[in-house]
Amino acid sequence: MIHKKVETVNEALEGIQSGMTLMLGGFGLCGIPENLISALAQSSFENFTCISANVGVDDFGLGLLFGAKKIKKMYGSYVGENQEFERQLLSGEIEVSLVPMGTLAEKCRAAQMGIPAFYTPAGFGTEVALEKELRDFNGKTYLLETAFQSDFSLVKAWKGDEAGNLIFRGTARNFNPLMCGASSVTVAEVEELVPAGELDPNQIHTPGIFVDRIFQGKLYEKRIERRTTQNP
Amino acid sequence: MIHKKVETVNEALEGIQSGMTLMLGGFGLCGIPENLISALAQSSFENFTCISANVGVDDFGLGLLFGAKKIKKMYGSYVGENQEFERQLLSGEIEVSLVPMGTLAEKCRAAQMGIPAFYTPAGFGTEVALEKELRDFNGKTYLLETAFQSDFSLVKAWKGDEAGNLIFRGTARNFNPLMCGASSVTVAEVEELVPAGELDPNQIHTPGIFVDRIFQGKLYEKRIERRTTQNP
Amino acid sequence: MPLTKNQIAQRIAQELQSGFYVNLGIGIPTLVANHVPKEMAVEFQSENGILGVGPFPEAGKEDPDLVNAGKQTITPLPGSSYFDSAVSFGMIRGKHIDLTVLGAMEVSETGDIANWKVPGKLVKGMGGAMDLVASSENIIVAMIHTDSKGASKLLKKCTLPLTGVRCVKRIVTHLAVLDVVEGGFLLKERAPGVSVDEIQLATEGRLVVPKFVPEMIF
Amino acid sequence: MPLTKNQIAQRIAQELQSGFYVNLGIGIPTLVANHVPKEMAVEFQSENGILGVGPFPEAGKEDPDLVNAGKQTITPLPGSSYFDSAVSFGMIRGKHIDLTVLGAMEVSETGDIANWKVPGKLVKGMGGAMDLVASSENIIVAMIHTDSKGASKLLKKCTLPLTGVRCVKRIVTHLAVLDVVEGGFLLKERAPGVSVDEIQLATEGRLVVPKFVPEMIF
Repeated sequence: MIHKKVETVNEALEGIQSGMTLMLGGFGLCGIPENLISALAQSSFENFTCISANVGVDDFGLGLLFGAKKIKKMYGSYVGENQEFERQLLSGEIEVSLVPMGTLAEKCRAAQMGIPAFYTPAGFGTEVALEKELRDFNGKTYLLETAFQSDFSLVKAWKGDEAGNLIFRGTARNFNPLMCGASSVTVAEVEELVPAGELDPNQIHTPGIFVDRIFQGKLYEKRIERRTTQNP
Repeated sequence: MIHKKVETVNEALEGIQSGMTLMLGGFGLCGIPENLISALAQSSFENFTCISANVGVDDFGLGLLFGAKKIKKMYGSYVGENQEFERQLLSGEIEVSLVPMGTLAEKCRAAQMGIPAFYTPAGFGTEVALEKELRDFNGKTYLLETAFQSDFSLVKAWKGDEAGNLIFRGTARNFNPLMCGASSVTVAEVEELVPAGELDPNQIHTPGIFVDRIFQGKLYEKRIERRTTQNP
Repeated sequence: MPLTKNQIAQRIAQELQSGFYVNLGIGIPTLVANHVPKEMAVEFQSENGILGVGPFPEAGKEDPDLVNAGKQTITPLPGSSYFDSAVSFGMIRGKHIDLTVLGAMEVSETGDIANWKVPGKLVKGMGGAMDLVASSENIIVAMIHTDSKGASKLLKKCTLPLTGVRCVKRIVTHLAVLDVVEGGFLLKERAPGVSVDEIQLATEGRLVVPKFVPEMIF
Repeated sequence: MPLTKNQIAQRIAQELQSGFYVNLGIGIPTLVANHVPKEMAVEFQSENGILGVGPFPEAGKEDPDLVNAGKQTITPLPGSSYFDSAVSFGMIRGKHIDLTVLGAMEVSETGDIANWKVPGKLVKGMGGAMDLVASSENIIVAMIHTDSKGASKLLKKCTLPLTGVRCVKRIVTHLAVLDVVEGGFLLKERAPGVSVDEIQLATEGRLVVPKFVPEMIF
């Protein structure tokens, strides 16, 4: 068994540097690497390029990194819900590249799986297709999209073992498994870290080979973005 | 819940016709749709084009379809272990197209996921690259490969529910999940079929949306191709 | 009487068929789920990674790990499954979703749709909308026929940045049901008590009016 | 003395490092697993869909759902995982495998490899070999230096249909350890008691011989 466990979030982030490109798992505030984001927000590093589906809210999730002015460029798909992000965007402090969500997911997966490029129909006829190469297959037009290239993937799982195997929970899975192994270094924080052999090998969502470092996260807030109930 | 359960293997195969292209799950004799293969071998249909990793052995797996002379063209990756297949190949009765195994897997997945084409390095500089389009990304040369197109996917899972959700077991997973939803019609046979709601939605390998028909298989032989033990 | 938003959703629910996997966008489309006949087997997909979306949870039973694409807390139904975003959009791209219902700011008479960006206003992003409209073969747009200033949203040509081209099949507005056909918007049904002239007046794009245009039936 | 096949595997096992994920081909490469030092953390992948391949099962405990790429029954080790073939070859293509050990029929002095097809003989197929050699950055070939007729298998140029080009980094034969470098096969080590001349004689491709060529140490 190849041992991936580290004790602290600082150990987990060793080697990270200003100016790097980071992938961050999560959809809105669901399934985000809370401990890693907090540590980055408090670190001295900055000028990150971030790849993530969304931008969090003002005081949580990726919002903490925008609040701490750590991000200079953002690849995302839906960037509403965060006023500080909007302010920085309007003032020109940050640059944003918007990517259709399915394309974003597949660009992460392509990086993980060693596929340099693929074709997708999303964005044909729109400004997303500008400067993209187009090609017809079976009478339909597709865009050529390439794999992301990044330095660190920061993901959050429900359970993990010391071999780096991960199991996600519910819709907190989202982009997390796709970012594992899609960067030079992948760091996973988990709610519950168990010894190797305790997870059923048949139920593992992400094999440990895609994870370089794993640690037990602390004090999960798991904030709900839109609390909706049957009888509000 | 959308109900996918059918009672018999014949119902499961309704609409299949001679000359169609079929995907068949399994790796060697591991994880093969035994009931579906038997029914096809005994049917009046023929001239199939088959997509499968291997060709079975003479008297089991895909070998049953070769024995019954049901296959005219085979897309596979490793085709040893079957003498009747070899005889038909040498006599020109069947045609074979060999595909690198990773490319085979990704061509199935591409069909499933609506990706018309992708680039892979496998086969560069070899006869596999003949007539393939080549392209460089980041200093390395890749081949353009397209998604498979096929009529029926025949797969085998361990457990399934009436909504078509599938869970595979061990290395019997192999190509099975990648073929679900990769053809016009997907049929799954399972060792254990349970009502919807009995499988943990977090542990499902293939969501029911990729499966059109599901049935409880019978009399699984699950033959071992190479029985190896510690003290033989 | 022009339809309420809820009635637009109710009319769209009539398009559902047993066995449909459906993706509902944010806004009016979300309301469609409230109008599914009990006996009809329909499953809702939310593109963040769940198939078999159920009702909102009871108060106190919200699970932060169970949300829909609108980030609302939800519950799973029996037969549901969770998956990653690549699989989720694979379902969409691979044409496994039978019906997509979306809101729109503009639709053109050739089926183009604009629903993600207004120049000069802050962009929130396209989310999954471009994947959905580029992939689905059965797209219904749910919207109010005109904007807040009374200007038509059914146009000869969209003026806003596009989300997708030649993709919308049917439009249900507060005034009418229209199909996008060769030649323009084919008027299929009128809202109860709404005249063809009223619809014509509210439609900038070319309206194809058959001899008889029935009223919607609820 | 030229090495036995088992000794070739033993010498290759010296290339393992703690933390390596390793894919072993069929034949001599399979034997490498028998020579991993107990304290070394190495995980074996089998491309049909398991990471953490363990020993063969005890008699009577064979599981038909647990086989390796050679279709042999196996057992999983603690920390193992199962996955589909797309993920499996994603590990390979995505350069997550640290070392690939393969057999070969021919290797050229530029690192080309031929190991899947002999014209005129029945083709069994490339299986996963082309994916492996096109993707891995660390490929060791394990083979007998010469064929059954004594002809060299280390050539200027391969004569058989290729599996991959410019990909082999190191070759361990029954006579020598050689690296593929600019200029040809760099002779790194000799089998105990085997002379440089013997190796030269058995090597058709250009052999680069340093002043001192140590014997292998076991």
